[in-house]
Amino acid sequence: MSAAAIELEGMCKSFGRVEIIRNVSLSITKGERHAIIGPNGAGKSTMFNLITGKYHPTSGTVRLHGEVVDQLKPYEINRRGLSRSFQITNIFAKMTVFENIRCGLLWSMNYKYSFWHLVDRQPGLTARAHEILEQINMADKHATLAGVLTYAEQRALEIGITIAGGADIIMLDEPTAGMSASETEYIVELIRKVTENKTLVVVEHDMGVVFDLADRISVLVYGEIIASDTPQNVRANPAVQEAYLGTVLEGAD
Amino acid sequence: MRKLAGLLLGAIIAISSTAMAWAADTVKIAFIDPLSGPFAATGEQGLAHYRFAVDELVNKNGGVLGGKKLEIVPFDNKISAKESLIQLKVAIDQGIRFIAQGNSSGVANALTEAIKKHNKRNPDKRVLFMNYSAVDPALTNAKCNFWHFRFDANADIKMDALTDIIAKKDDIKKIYLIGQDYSFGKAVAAAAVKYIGAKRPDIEIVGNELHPIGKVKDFTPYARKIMASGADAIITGNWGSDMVGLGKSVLASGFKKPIYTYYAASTGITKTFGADGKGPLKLVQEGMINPPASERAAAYMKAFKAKHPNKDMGQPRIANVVEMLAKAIDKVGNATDMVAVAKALEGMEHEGIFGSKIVMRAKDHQAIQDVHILAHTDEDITFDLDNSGFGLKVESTVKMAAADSATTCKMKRP
Amino acid sequence: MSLVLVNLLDGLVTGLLLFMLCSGLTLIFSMMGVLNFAHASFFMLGAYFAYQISTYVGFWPGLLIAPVVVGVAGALVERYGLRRVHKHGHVPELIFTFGLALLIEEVVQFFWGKSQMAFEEPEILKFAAFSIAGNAFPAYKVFMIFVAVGIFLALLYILTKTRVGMIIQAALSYPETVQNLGHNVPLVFMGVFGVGTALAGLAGVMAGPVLGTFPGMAVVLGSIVFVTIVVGGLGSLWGALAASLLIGWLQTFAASYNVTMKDVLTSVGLSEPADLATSALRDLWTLTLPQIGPILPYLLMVLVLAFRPQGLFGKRET
Amino acid sequence: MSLAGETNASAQAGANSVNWLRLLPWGLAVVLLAILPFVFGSGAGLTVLNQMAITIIFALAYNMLLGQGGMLSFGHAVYMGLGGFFCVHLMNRVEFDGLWLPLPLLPLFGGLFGLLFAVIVGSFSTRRAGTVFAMISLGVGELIAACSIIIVAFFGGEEGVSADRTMGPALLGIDFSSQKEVYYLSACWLLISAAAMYLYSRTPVGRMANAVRDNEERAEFLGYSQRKVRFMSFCASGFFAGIAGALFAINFEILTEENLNLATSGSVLLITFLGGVGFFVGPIIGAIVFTLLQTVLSLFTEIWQLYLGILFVMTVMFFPFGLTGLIAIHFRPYQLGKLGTLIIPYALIAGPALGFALGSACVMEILFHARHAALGDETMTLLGVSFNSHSPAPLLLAVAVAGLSVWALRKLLPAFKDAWDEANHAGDAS
Repeated sequence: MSAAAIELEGMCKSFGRVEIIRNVSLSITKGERHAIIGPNGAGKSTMFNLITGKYHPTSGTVRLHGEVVDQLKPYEINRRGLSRSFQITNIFAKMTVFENIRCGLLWSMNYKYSFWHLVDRQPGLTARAHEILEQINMADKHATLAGVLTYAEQRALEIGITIAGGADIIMLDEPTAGMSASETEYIVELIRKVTENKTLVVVEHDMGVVFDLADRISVLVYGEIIASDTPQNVRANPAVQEAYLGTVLEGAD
Repeated sequence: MRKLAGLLLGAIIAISSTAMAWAADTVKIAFIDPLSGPFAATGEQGLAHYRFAVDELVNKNGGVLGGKKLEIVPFDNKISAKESLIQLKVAIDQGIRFIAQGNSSGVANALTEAIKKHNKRNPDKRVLFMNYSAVDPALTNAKCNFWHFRFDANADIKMDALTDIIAKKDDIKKIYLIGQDYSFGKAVAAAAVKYIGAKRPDIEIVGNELHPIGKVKDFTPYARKIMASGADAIITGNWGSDMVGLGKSVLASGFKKPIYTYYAASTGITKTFGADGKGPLKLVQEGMINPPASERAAAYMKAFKAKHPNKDMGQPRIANVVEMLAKAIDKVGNATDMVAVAKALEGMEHEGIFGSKIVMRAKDHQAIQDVHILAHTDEDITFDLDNSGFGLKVESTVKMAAADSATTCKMKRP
Repeated sequence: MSLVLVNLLDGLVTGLLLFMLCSGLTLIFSMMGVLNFAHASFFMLGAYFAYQISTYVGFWPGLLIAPVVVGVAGALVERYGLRRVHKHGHVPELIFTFGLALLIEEVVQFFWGKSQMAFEEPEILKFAAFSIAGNAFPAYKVFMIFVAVGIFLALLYILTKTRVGMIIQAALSYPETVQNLGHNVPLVFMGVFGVGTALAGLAGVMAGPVLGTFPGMAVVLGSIVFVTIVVGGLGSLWGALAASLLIGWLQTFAASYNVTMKDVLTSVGLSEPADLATSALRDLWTLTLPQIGPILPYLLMVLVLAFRPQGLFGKRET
Repeated sequence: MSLAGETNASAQAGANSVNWLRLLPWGLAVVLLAILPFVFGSGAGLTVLNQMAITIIFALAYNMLLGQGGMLSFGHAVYMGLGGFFCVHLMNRVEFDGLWLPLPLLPLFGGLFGLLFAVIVGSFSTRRAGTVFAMISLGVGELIAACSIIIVAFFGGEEGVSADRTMGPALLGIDFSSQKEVYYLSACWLLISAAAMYLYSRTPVGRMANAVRDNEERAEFLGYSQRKVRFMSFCASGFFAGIAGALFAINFEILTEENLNLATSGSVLLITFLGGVGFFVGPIIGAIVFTLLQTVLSLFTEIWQLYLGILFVMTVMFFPFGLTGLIAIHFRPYQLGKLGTLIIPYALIAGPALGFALGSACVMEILFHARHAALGDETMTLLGVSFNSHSPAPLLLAVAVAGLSVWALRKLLPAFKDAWDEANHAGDAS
């Protein structure tokens, strides 16, 4: 079909009798930086989990580069070029920074379930991991245990793991949650740098970040998309302002 | 760390072997049986009797070989075949040439195999196996070997004796067989079917079943089946908690007829059955405890009880093992030529302290002796068990049970 | 027919006894997420304590005091042992309770030795309450049924009618709510563990005279208790009851009917090999239902876990 | 988190250069294994060494599950046992049917049989980690152990199946009738297996096993099926457990029901945890210590299992990283060059600690003797001193020693803790 990177069609999800996502349709084109915003409990994370295969939709379809993926497992979706980060820091705390990145690389560098390669003896693998460490500015921390990093460093590492596999669609779930202003600025720059020429989907609360980063914004309220447009148009959209922006933007710090 | 552990091991083995070296003027018998774990009570009791027997029967009378004392060296096998083999190696390392073991036919099977191989591979360090309690018939049949001697009546012989008695009881028309699902339990059942079929073809075997060993929590369903079958008697080879569980459930269901058992006594079992078991509960065993066979036997048991008030003489045959071994060693004149000692034991006739003659049959190394049917009771009991007031009283006796029974043993002699 | 009735009653006794154990275990698991491997060991402690007390003052005071002592011991284990391990996660907790089970068995042997204890039902209950077709049904078992049903009703009342019960119930369905109990969480945990182990202790007092009081009694019952709560569904009281009765009856009926594999195989058209004694399949042909009865629960558990990990009645995955 | 401190090295390791320093431990192990029989040449010494080698392989295989893969198994004896049973039958085929199979290759077949069975069970048990996996392993373990008594044709019932290892074709004139030959065979397979298991942990799937253990959700979003990663660890573990089983079969020439039962499965968990699950060498240390405790402690005291139980529970409570963890925490002071500053504090608390351990052990021994020894038998010997266990004086003395030691420990511990903190502090040593 189309060249859309992600395409959702009539997607619904309910848990028991509670409908969380109601008939969402959305198309994200290749190379686009797309942000999803909405008030707490609007279903942003659920939507994320539906696209990445953690949950399967009750009805509707999810397409990735035109291929229907909504019944696939997370790892199968990942192998099709989609990678995600998590709202709560989700790294391998008992491994070093270097090993965290290397784990992110293994599949894409075709090692798969190999038990005949020694990871320490793969020059290409080591070099690539160091390259990514350079990209996220953590080369000097490569031997540190991930669990003892600062919060901001862990978030940066999380992004590093996410992009390591070279996926062309990157989905980030609240990458700046809980950060100070300067840390946020740093992370946003980092995201901009490492997702160049890639499709980016980001869920974010910080409106500054959203309007700074996104080409297009979808607004999710009570499981429905009420607007999906450029930042300017979304800002101007009265329905959005009423449902969401008016209150939160003012309250946002 | 590895080095440290190694050093430690070396030190300990060195210490234990030097500790043994100074006692070279004794003839040592390795006692390999459970001294920890669930069956330790039986093992402890056996050990106590062995130690008492060597002192009382041999060492007090001048020992063997003109003054050497017999010494029992205990090894804990945790009732595991693997541990037994390790302890066997340790015992052989310490220069011990006589191995005594009894609890569990599984362990006995492992030991007899291992000793056979050891004697073949190390002709200069041969050892003899004194099996005083493991009654799997295979040990003196298909798996027999020259180095193994059994002093207890095996499961077949006991059943032969038991069915001699049952054959005379005309009120028994239906018999229920129940046992643990393993070699011994199966051997008991097979022997019962064979002998009852031959001696009293009119008796109906209304049940013949095996239950998993040590896994049944509640025997009530089995008891119900037995009640429903209308059995006039039960025969079981169960031991340990399986014996207690089965007996209690059957009695609680209202069974009043005889329950013929192999092992329903001592180590807490007699006390647990108490008054409930009086009447139905019977045992088939060698060794006459009540009434005592002789003044000498009474004095022997009294002395044991004085020394070990909380233990029983549950396995009387241990006295025979000690006396017969001492006799064989004295006859040969040394305790190192195992072939000669074994040949001396072969065919030996011995007047046992408990009132029976014992013949060590040469063709299969199975001891032939009197086997008794004992009743669990508190009347006329001189020596009770578990200090419960209850004990075993001889009800009937089969002289030299199964003396001419067949064996499949094809003994290879060196 | 009368045998079926007798078996139903016997299975009921076994099932209810199992339930007394499982109710405590499932309560502990629901609240604390700990699968207490040592639960059956507390059951054993109950029997031994009651035996010891009964040698001084008789059975009845033992029935009351022993569970309390076991409960206190359980609470102390939680306070000084489990709580310390808790921060390392669930696997170390499981390993801790596993080690505790080994230790308790050794401690019991240290004090009481390795033989069976002569722990008996009280004289007053030593008669046959009634008998069905010649099968006596001991009064003590009737008493056991009443106690077990009483415990169940009491638990049901506490869980549905009291404030504490509401909290526990909420925790059963939504473990996160435990976090909302406020500053009392450690106390609640200690209490739940104490009550759970006390229930196990009570079951031990009741079972001691019937099943025998010996150091192996925990091992014999230990893993079957897990099987029951896993099959019933972790965290479900009704599931625990249903699974307990199911397993009680399963074992009773399996032991009662001599269905043989030979009958099954011949009925599907296979014929017995002539050389049965040497055939590789000889064990299959001679298999009987009572032989495999005790392993049926494990088979059931493996099947349940492989196909329905949340158990028969459970809402959440194990 | 495998070899202590290895992570640093691995990150920097030049891609193709051989790091000789890292081969050093292996070289030492080879030398040690080669000379050990000259130190402990007795039959029993060799048997204990063989036993250790087998336990080490088994524990290492178990740690592939528990330590590397985060799977707690209560039924791992099954794979070792089945591999062993299969090998015993193979040996019997060699003896009676003239099958040509040199004994040194037997462990490979044991491993393959263990693998085969692990594939079957793993296909449904590795779907989930945590409690589900633990319970399935328990269930399968109980089932197989129960089958071993029912299926006599394969398992030989209660007495097991035995064989004679010397009946195979002799290579280079070695027929394995002596313990020493068997020892060298076990040692070779120990080295091969340990190296293979170590290298496995350095492969992509081995690394991902750690990743899945730490965070199975994250691993799934990196392209790896958590189930398949666990499945592969499980199979590999089954393979090496099978090798251990084969060596058991060669060493003891008999396999019985106890090789499969819950107690054996439980003891490997105990061994591994005691040694330290987080380290590659943990299970090795655990196996050595456990085998020594089991064979040696039981010579000296009847209540050795009680001590073992106490040791295990204490380890879980106070040193969740095991004995190796206890050694590893000294690595940082060593790096900082401050290990020396700890000698005096250690020496200070060593006395009271030893006093406490010995004192409380004596209390237990005396109580046990007083309670369980024969009535006339009131004399007991402890630490070379004979006394009456029924008189209160020795007991009071032991209690006093233990109590005083506790008092002294309490006094000394704060200072020790300060010294410890100081030794771990990167600042200048004042």
